[in-house]
Amino acid sequence: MRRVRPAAVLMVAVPLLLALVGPWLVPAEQARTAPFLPDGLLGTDFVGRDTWYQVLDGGRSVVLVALAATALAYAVGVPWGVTAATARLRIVDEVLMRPLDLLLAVPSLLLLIVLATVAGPGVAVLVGIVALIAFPDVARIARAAALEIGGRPALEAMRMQGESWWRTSVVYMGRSMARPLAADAGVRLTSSLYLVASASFLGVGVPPDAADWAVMVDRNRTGLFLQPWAVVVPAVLIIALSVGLNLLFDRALRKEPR
Amino acid sequence: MNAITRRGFLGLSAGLSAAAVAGCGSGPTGAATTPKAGGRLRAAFAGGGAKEVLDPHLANLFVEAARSKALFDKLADLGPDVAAQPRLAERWEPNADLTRWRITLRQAVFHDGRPVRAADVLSSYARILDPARGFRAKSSLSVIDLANSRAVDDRTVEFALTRPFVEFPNVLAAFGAYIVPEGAEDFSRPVGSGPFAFVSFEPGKSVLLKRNPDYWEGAAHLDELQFVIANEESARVNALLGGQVDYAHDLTPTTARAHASGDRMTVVRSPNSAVQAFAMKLDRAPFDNRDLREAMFLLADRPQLVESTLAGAGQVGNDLYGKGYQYYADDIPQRVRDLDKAKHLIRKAGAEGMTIRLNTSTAAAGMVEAATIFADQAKGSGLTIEVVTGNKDTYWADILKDGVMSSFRSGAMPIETHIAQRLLSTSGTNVTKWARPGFDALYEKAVSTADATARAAVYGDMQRMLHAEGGYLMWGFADWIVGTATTVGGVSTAPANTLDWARFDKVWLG
Amino acid sequence: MSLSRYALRRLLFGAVQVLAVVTAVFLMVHALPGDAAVALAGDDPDPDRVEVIRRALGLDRPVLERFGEWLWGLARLDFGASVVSGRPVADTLVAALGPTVVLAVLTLVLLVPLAVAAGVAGALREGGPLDRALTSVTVGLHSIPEFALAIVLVAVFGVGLGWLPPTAVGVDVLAEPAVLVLPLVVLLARPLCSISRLVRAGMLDALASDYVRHARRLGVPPGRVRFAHALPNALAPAVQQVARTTDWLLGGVIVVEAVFVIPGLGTVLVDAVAARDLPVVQGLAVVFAVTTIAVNLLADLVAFRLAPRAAA
Amino acid sequence: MTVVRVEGLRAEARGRPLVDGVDLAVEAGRVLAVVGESGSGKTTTGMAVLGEAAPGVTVTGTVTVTGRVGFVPQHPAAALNPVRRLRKVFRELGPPEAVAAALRRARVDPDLLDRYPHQLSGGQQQRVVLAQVLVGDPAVIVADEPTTGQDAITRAEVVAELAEVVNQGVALILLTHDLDVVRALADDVLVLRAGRVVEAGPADDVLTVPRDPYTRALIDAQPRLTTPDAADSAPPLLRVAGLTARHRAAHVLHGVDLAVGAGECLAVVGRSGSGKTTLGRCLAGLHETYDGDVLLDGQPLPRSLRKRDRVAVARVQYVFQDARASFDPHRTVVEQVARTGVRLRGMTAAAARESALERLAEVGVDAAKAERAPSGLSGGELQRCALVRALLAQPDVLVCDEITSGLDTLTQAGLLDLLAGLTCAVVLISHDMGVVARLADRVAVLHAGRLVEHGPAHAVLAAPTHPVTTGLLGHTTIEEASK
Repeated sequence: MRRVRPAAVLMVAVPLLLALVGPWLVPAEQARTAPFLPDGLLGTDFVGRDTWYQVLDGGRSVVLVALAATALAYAVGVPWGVTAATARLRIVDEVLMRPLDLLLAVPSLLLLIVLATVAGPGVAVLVGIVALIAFPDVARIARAAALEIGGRPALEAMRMQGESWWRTSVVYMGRSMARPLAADAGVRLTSSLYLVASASFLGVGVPPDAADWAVMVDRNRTGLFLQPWAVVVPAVLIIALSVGLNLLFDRALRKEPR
Repeated sequence: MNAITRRGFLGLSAGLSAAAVAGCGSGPTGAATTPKAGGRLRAAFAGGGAKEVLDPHLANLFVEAARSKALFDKLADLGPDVAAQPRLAERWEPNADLTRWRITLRQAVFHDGRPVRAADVLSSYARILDPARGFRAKSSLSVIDLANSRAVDDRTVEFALTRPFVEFPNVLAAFGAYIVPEGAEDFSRPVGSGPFAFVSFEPGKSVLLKRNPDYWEGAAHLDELQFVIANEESARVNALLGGQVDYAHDLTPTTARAHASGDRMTVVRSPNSAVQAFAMKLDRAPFDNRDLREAMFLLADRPQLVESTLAGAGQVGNDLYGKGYQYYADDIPQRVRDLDKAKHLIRKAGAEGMTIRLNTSTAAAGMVEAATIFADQAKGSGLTIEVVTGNKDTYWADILKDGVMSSFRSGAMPIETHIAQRLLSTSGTNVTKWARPGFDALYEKAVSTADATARAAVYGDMQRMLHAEGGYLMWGFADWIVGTATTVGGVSTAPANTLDWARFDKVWLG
Repeated sequence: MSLSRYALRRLLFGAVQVLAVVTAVFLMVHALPGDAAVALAGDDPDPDRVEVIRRALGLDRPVLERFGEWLWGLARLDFGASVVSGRPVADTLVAALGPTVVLAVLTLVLLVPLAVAAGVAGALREGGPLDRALTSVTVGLHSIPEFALAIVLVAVFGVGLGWLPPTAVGVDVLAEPAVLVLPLVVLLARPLCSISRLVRAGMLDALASDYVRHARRLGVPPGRVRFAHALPNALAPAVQQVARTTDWLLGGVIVVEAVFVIPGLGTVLVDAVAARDLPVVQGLAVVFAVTTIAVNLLADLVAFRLAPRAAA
Repeated sequence: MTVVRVEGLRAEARGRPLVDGVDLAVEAGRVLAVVGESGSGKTTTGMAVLGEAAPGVTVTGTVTVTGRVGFVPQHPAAALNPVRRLRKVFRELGPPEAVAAALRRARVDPDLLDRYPHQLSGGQQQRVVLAQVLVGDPAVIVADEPTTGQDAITRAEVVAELAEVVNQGVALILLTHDLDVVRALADDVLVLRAGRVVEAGPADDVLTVPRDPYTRALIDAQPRLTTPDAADSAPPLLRVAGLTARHRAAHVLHGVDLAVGAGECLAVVGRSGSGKTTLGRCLAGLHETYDGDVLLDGQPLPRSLRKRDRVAVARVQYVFQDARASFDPHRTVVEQVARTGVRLRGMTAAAARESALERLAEVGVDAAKAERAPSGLSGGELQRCALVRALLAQPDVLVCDEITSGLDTLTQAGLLDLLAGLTCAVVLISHDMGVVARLADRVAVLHAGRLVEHGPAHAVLAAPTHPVTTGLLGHTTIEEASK
């Protein structure tokens, strides 16, 4: 077993801490001055707000949306996949899983752009869309895991003991799936983070002056040569968070016995 | 990639106000001061992708307007003060009751060598007025009674109008009212009378034009003119900095600030350009209450809005359209923020504790930001402003019907046109639902008054009405900013939508 | 199942997939607020004018009728005409296809050898400094959104240092290949990481397998053991991942085309959605779906060849 | 000529000895069998001859080999590269003449070379691996459990091949726990227990007059193929009528008719893939896609377990081949075993636990072990627990699917004793005719999903009519054939 590198922990901890605690450190009343001035800790942003406060305020949406979307994808995808895997009729399996193949033929960013335009802006919408994009993969993984577990003699032995559906399909299967799903959750979380950041950058789902790291990167880009912090700091935070998460989960995964 | 969010519609949403600031005429700027002939100028504009067309009557985007201007001519166009001045029309003369106008055409030829004739003018206008088609200039031209208009000879047209109309030259300068050869329908290889002739077109990508040596106003300096599409501002700036283009249209104040002092580009500002506003609807609660409208006027901290949203690149507005344009009522005192009075008026209107939804969208740059800042400014006034961001693609149609207050932005046009299109009870795009029979009557009086001074007085009365109780909170006028390579000369600072904006026949490469 | 029957079944399913995707896209775009007329009217939405435009574009006809007509056209390989510009959709797509195909093909051409080289190098030196460096870089780069990378590259190499053209504005990408360097780097970053990691893992598994140990004991030279015995086994999952990458590529292309101003399919898509230009969006959906399905099919066939047992 | 000589071999992993003081010598054309249970140090010894050691294992002692060593691994399927055609691999191993010679020696049909490994049968795979080893012209071959998991017919083939190679003058070190193979091939035997040599000598001596009690126990535990006595057949309790079962589109059983009397033991035999397991699963309600009927006391049993009530579930129980996989790794063994009492016999949790512990103790799993998670028990122990888990339901019919395969002979013998003492009807699925001969009252032979022979055990075993049956029984005759 390898030691978790402190660098990776730091890369995750700093953005996460800023994202979760940051909003409480922002004063309710903020002075507004001209854009891209060197005032304050990190200067001002493209509408003259204090960049440091924007940084404190702007992580929550990225992090929470990614977390909520991942959670939602699991809440829907896992029962979906398990239902398909345990369905007695093959047609149920087909009806549940085939449409997901269709989703795969639509590029996720196209889906994201069109759906976001249909649904209009809003955090809930963004969560829903990112979850929708993540959910087919979750359902497939859950189905594959459930199929594997459902074919295990241990489960059949339980059925031979007359165990109830609840104990076999929920308790036993749930516990057995926890590990593969937990391993997958890391991948899913980083890709949700990626999608949320990309969406925000594209101006999908968030107001254009939102306190949001990805939006900050986009909107403050024009001032890159005047006041680079307004771009650099949020960009570095996003990159650190996703790289750090990736490193941590990669390490955690490697500890799994082959 | 804000290609999706920042596609500015030209025309009306992003025009420029004329020179309100001293020295802001149409004087050429640029490092190279001596005109030089030859070369190809590459100009980067935001585009409309595959929907771009070369049909000048369909033009909607800045890039389409600029290309139309290079390829075609109108009978008249707007000068730096946004008043009509003759172009293909050498001169115009109305009859005594202003219902018949005789236009004398200049000696000009199309690129294929045919002369521009009265018949071309009439057929172009007939095409625009075709009831089965939705050309943009149609509503402006609808004052013409085409059936009774006629070609007196090849170079003389006599227009019959449906009513007395002293501002008829504004119609001739209307957006998209270009003269095309008689019968022209296929614009895949357009033929016009403009300073440049068509070479090639790749939709969504580029248009290449070459100098028209026989242009009636004298041939252009440039050999070739290429329009290329870069939807994102940063891409236009990068392309300019990377030497891939020589002219980048529509830059942000921040870019201007970052590069103004450097030697990598020349920044050309057309100060005081697009008007920035909030529109309140007068036909419904709560803004059917005049006190509440005034309270909103008094809540706005205009200098801060200009400073933050426009990064200082603009001027404070006084709730009236067309600062510095002909007939602008600059004798009306500037409104300033007065929170106490606003609070009092809000209480008086019974709007305390009320939440007002302010519709906005990214349909034009800066609108959402301005709305958020205004909502901040309203804090502590007794009412709450909630910013609602709507769909950018349908925003302008949506705010025409829905909501009570919305972000608004407009480009340059004569004040008369602004009134006719937006402030009469019959106007098609009356966002504020300002419908006053008295005001309509004043408009009728103004446009049928031949005497300029008397007419100006009527316009002044109308503007006083609007300032006192209108629905537009016009808080600022933005600069229009263009970046060019340091070798480019002759770029005008005139507002967009006016004659000298994006006028590449006057530009040269040093 | 024989290879050809397998391929045929996949093709039939692919056709159904395309039809379903097109219908779904039709429904989605139809659900967008406003139609092409409203979008076209823009900031001059005089209701009378919008109505006239709508009539002129034929949008006043029942929507199902238009969809049916479009489908019928599709059956005859006719993509219809843009409601906005009136130009044939096929022309628009063909014009935009070039740059996108150049980008995608170059990406794939570079991707596979680079990813395999990096993955194999890491696996052969497992735990060494090279492997550690490669692992850190690939694990990290994998999750950086294209936009962030693109901005950094343009700022540093395009504008700051001036080494490479920062955009492709007004440039024929085929005539001036230098403009493709930065976009390609951006497009390559993510798939390169994920695939090289798969190759590395597959290679490690293969190197630890019974058949590799057996081959070594039989006296097969080390080079052949690595490249003829272990590597093919590591490639099958990587090939499948390359297919999944087309999704990223299409998404990445949208971002890259916007940032670098490359007038390809991504740009057309964004514009067409904004203009509610249904026939164009539909045509694109067909192209995207067909591409995705074809690439997946191809990958499955290659994997079938690479790993005959798994598919049997 | 002595090709291999090992002296004072000692192997340690983390200070724990795996092999301690092993000496051995093999001459050309001779076979040394290294016999012992799993973990006795067989493989470590074999690796030492190859000059290899598992990671973390330190080996001391001297190993002298004259000539090259070839290694035939345990699972030939895993030793063949799945993605490469055989011809290309052979081309890398040596010049065409050497390859041709090796193919001849291993009796591999050269036409097979254009195939992928998965397109070969188990016996063919084994021969291909042997041919690959022979290309290098080894002086000695180490074969690791070459017959494990193979059915009797394949096993006989493997033995014949190895005998052939030995006849060509190659020395063979056979690592195995299969005493039949030892009898058939070995000249000398080395018995290992916990890394130490307990007995060594000529095969005939060791196998007929073992001196060490452990060796004796190993030999005694070996089931012998004897012809059972004729027995009265009981009235049928369970009947299978016209059973045709499918896996997806493929038919795996065709119109099988069978009957089992109360208290009888029916052995279902056949080669791998003949449909034995599917038949057992149909009886237990674990395989639902079939036509035909499974009748218990004349009443059709519902196809699916879900449709069987508790009584019906309890009446037909099933014991899985892989005992470890049939337990949930997260709960203690007794907890899992006791659930049968709770669910199928309506006992309280406490009472079920009591009776589970009691029955487990009877089969030699004490309370301390029963309280562990499955990972704390050996394979043999777990299989006994699994048996108890099924028996607590007091079934009328117990289906046992290959429950002795993969167990060493001593463990296997204990389990067979348990089965022999059962009063319920047993359906015993096996390919080990020794086991069958010991337990079965009736035998059914399946081949490619069809019932090819069915009758009283004594009749079928004494006078087999179908070639498959003859083949399955054939391993006992190899002994004579090769000696």
